[in-house]
Amino acid sequence: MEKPKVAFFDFACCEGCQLQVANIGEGLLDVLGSIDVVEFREVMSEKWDKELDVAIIEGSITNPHAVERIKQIRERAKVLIAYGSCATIGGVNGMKNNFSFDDIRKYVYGDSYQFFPTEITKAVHQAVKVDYFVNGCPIYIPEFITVLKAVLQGIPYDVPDYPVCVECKLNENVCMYDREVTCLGTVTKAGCNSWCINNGNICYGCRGMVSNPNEKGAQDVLTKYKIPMDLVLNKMNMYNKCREIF
Amino acid sequence: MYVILGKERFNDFISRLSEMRRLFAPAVLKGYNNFAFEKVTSGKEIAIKYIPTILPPKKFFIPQRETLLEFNIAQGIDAEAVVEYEPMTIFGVHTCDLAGIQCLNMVFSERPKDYNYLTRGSKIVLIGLECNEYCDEYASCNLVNATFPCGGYDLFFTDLGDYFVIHVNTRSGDEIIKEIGSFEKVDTSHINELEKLREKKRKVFGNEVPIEGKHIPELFDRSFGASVWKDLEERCLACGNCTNVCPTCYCFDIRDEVELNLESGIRYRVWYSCQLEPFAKVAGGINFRKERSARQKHRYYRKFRYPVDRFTRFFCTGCGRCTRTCMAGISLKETLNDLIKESES
Amino acid sequence: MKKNVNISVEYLTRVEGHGNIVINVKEGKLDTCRLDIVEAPRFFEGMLRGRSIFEAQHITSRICGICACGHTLASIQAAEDALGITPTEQTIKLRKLLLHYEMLDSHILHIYLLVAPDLLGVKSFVPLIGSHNEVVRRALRMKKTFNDLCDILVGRHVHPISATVGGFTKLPNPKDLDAMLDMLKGMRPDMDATVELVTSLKFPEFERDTEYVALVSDSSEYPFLMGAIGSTDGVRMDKRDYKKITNEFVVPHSSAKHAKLCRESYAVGALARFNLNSEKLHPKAKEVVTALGLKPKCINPYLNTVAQLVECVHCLEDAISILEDLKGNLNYNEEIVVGLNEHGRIPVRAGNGVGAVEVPRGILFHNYEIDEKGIIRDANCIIPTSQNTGNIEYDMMKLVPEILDRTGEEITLAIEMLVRSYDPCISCSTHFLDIKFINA
Amino acid sequence: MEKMVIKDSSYRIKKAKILHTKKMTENEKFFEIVLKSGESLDHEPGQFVMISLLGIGEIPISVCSSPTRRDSFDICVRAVGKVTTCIHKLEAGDEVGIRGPYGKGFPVSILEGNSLLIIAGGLGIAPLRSLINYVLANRRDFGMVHILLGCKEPKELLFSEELEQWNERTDLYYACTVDRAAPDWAGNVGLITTLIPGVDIEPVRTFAAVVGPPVMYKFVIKELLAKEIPERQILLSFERHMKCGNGKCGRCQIQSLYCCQDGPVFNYEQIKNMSEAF
Ligand SMILES: Cc1cc2nc3c(=O)[nH]c(=O)nc-3n(C[C@H](O)[C@H](O)[C@H](O)COP(=O)(O)OP(=O)(O)OC[C@H]3O[C@@H](n4cnc5c(N)ncnc54)[C@H](O)[C@@H]3O)c2cc1C
Ligand code: SF4
Ligand code: SF4
Ligand code: SF4
Repeated sequence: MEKPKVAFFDFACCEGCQLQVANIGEGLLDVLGSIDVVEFREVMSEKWDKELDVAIIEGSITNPHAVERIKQIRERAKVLIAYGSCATIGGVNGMKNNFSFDDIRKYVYGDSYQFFPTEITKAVHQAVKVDYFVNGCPIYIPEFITVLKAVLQGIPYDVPDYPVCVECKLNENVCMYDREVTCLGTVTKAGCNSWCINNGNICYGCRGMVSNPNEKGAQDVLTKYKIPMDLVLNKMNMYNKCREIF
Repeated sequence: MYVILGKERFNDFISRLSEMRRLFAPAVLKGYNNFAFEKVTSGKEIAIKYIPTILPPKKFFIPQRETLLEFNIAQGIDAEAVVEYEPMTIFGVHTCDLAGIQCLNMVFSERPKDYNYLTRGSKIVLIGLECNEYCDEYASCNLVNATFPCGGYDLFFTDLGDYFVIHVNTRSGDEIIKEIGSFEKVDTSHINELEKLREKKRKVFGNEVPIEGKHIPELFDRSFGASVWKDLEERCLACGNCTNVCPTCYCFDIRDEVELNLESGIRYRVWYSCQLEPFAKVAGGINFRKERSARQKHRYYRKFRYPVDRFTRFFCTGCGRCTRTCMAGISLKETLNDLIKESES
Repeated sequence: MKKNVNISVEYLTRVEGHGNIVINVKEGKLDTCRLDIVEAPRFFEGMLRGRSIFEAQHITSRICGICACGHTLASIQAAEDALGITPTEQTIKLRKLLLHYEMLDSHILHIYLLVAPDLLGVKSFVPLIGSHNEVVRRALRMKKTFNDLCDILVGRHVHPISATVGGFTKLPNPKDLDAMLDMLKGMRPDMDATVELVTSLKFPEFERDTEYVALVSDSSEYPFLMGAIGSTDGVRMDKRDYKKITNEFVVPHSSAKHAKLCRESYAVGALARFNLNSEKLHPKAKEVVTALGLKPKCINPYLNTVAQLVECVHCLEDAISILEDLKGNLNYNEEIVVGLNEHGRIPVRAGNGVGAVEVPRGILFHNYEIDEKGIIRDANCIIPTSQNTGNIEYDMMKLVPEILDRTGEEITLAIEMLVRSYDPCISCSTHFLDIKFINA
Repeated sequence: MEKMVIKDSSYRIKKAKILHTKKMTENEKFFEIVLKSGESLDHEPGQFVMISLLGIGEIPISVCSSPTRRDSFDICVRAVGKVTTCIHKLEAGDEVGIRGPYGKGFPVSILEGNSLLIIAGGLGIAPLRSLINYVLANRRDFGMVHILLGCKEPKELLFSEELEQWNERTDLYYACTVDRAAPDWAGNVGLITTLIPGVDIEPVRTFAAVVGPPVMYKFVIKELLAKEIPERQILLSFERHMKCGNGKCGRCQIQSLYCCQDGPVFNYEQIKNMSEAF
């Protein structure tokens, strides 16, 4: 069997997810044993403009140029993977959608703001069809490899549609609510092995909300723990702002 | 048979015990009044007074991720069913958790038997520890008759101040006593002390919910349509915490994983919960328990009604973990109280 | 010879982020020479407004995945400065350790995966898997180890978890400390081999005198985390005056804002730190300096990579000493829970704070103004690469005429290598640099 | 950690080989399978097996051939997701893993001496084909046999050649209906429930065997009760999410019952009060 041709592309993002791929370490060589990476700008000078078996996309779609580019990539690629929060749910770039675009452009670039076209931040699937999602900010390497294997096997990968709490409990963490701080684990999709809570921090919701969150219930919990709502709604926006687009 | 262990010998006992097999016990580490069974090698690491750990000892009997098959599909298919296990001792198991393990034993020895569970379980030595007082207001062990020891252990420790009185229940318990040898014989005064403690407990551990255990099945028979469940729909976040921490919940998912060569791999099972959205979904998108209320109801019926027919006991051990862990504040005692109220009105 | 050269490198590779190089030589005269940043703007400072200061670090870490720990530390420093918090000594040690890990991780990535292919005459590390398998394996092994060290210390390298305002939400347990020490000590042979490799590589010869800027301090320590701003032209000022040094201005030939201090441009990064603080390097790093014949003030920008190697040796050894010092002495009561500080356990006040931290690519500034509720009113982040852009262009202007006799391809490679030697992190810099699209 | 092979593990799979495949419709494919050990599957009509594609997953599939054929067995798979789509890629000669048979099927020994009313909706014909072929192979042991078949469109009809044979037989009553007709469709149009009133049966001596999509049951049961078939003689097979087949994993529970062990075939009396069943 010929090795599938794989290319990595990035849009508006911090490139941390690419770095996560590089962080696989020597295991990367095993990965490279089963795929043929034809383009990966961050670490390679080679380019490829032909058909692709797999396109791996990082970053959100934030300007007209990006919309065109992602469409072209989609046309060339048999399978398209969105990886990282920016690509899968809009991620932190979505916070921009909180503001009027002129206002935010002026704030950052002053008088020359008109040089910086921007439009509403979108996740990749809000611009083109996506076949696989690897959520997370950054991606969780074991999940990325699982997805890669699913791609090679030609089978779908379902992002867990249950909250981070599940994994958090299995890791026997003391719940953040017991420590009297808010945690978004209750409404955020699992799959990261409750990474942040394992390290003593709260869940920031980087993997996006579960498909059927009990938002009212979650708000009641905040009231129960006397946590100011505005703080938390704001925090919800850190990653989930693009949810409102469609 | 009973023996005595002086408190001054406790640390020595634990060190010796940890040399025999890997030893797990409720550890002091976690903070915020949370405990966990962890690997220990000295008595100092153990919390003798603790409230139920975040996860019950079921985690040793059904690991969260457990290999069932190892396979290779390079040429045709080649698969072998395996069990991974580890001989160990668990010290400090409360009566509620011993009851939980008894429940699991029943489930997994029912035909078709689950040899993964049974093999692993047969390598685990269980040392119980009596609760002299109520853990906290969430416990309801008396309601389900789990306050006093009733088998399910090799040794059972009761803390009587300066010493532990130890009930030796099995031959492997006896072997430990013989091997470590720091024990003394009991005399009647010790047994009297033990009786006094139990007598006191009988007074303190009352009926946590105003219903007698034997009437609970009827209560549930009347309550399938109760509005109590509707209320839970609003509150439950479907996070699955209540089932993951429950000593008698054992539902699982089975998954396959291959190596990058796509040839060798394993089939494994992981804990899963009836509270999670995809649990009962089938092809065509139908979800047989779509509403959170239906799932919560299922959880309660699986504790208090269904197992009564199959195993003649409740699958709730009164440990209170589900209530303690629920950030939405869904409380088992409260739910039972509400059901009683509703069925009386 | 009157020559026309028209170079346009679209999407410069093996750098973090999207940049274009445009060079236009008309009849032997340099007409255009630019490094353009075409990464889509992400408006981080804009998005920070209205958010809690306790979130700043998590958000700004997402400016750049490569220097996520650096951004985190600069952000925390600025936030603590604004809130009036003094971190404990233990916290400072752990932060220094973290910065060392990131320095090692980033420098190794740059030396092996981004620069080495050029010097070995290939397009990327992929062909090296066949030709130099041992080297690639070593690179990935080192990268992975430094990454794993970050994982142990703060949960992960990309967007660290447990380092927060006020301290750490999780402290490494004794087993972790031992494991980290073992891992670091285990890296020594690989580090020696790296030194050997770099010694064997031939770097292009090119020099241009410029001003170098980095943190300086009076302590005997090679400053990464704390200090004042210093320059090789003799400037020394408080970090709060950072705006004076970065001095952004608009240059006529490009719409990109540049930074300058005493001259038309300045450089930051490993070479700048070396030029200012070389006498404070660890003895083992000094040995490497001697072996490589590196001397301050070194003005060959291509040797920034060599300075990175020297820093690697320094950081590895210093990290080992920090850990040996911490072993057995960690106070676990310092573990904190912060969240959004929803219950006000950390006292909040209005204020303005600056963080200045040496990250792999040079000095990084974060500056926040917060109100009495701890809500960010104003934010500013100045990234090393944007400080370097002007300097890179001046380098190119000097370099191009010197190598005009070469083929277009060779010139392009020389220029690309020049830009790459600065290890530019374009994803970082875009949120304040101007952008211009070139129709080449 | 120590490891041991468990010979009698309930998760052990038997190797099996695909002898023959046939694409039946757009979404359904037929497979004839033989166990490599040479032993017979030895199932009851209505039972199912767990089919494994190692590395992909394991799913429950009804056996659709009669147990009277002992050297091989048939399954019919609708492609709906991960495993089923991959099964469709298999051809004769490929290997699969088999566990089972599992569950309680149609109690053929009890059915003997009675008439049968067999009602299949869509893919429900799969387990019922096993029963029908069993009955036809032992035709003398049964009373009247009615087969009612329904599906959405004619092109979705499964086992069409066999259907034609059944239609031509004089020893059974066969009727078929579709929800939406195609231009060349000459048969009935309408829901399957419309066929029931027309059948002529003696209720006390008749067992009904019903398999179809979940929506179908409520309406069919109503018709059958209207025909005065005793509750205990209405047999229904249920589909639930299943993982282990051993009555442990909890996925297939219908209240206190485990679909994989206590079912999938239940009589109506057993489950009529179980709201989760419908
Ligand atoms: C007793 C029984 C007999 C069956 N007989 C047949 C048959 O003869 N022919 C046939 O084509 N199908 C049959 N099915 C249905 C078949 O098992 C499911 O279609 C199959 O499991 C879907 O697997 P998948 O991997 O292709 O789908 P997935 O990609 O896993 O998921 C698609 C959908 O199917 C659901 N699903 C996944 N696994 C199961 C499962 N184990 N059980 C039920 N639903 C599941 C998922 O929740 C999802 O909604 C039977 C089911 C049962 C319970
Ligand atoms: S800490 Fe967060 S993720 Fe963990 S159980 Fe609590 S709410 Fe859920
Ligand atoms: S815990 Fe939450 S914020 Fe952290 S990685 Fe997981 S989903 Fe993202
Ligand atoms: S722990 Fe509480 S919120 Fe979570 S599933 Fe259980 S009842 Fe619902």
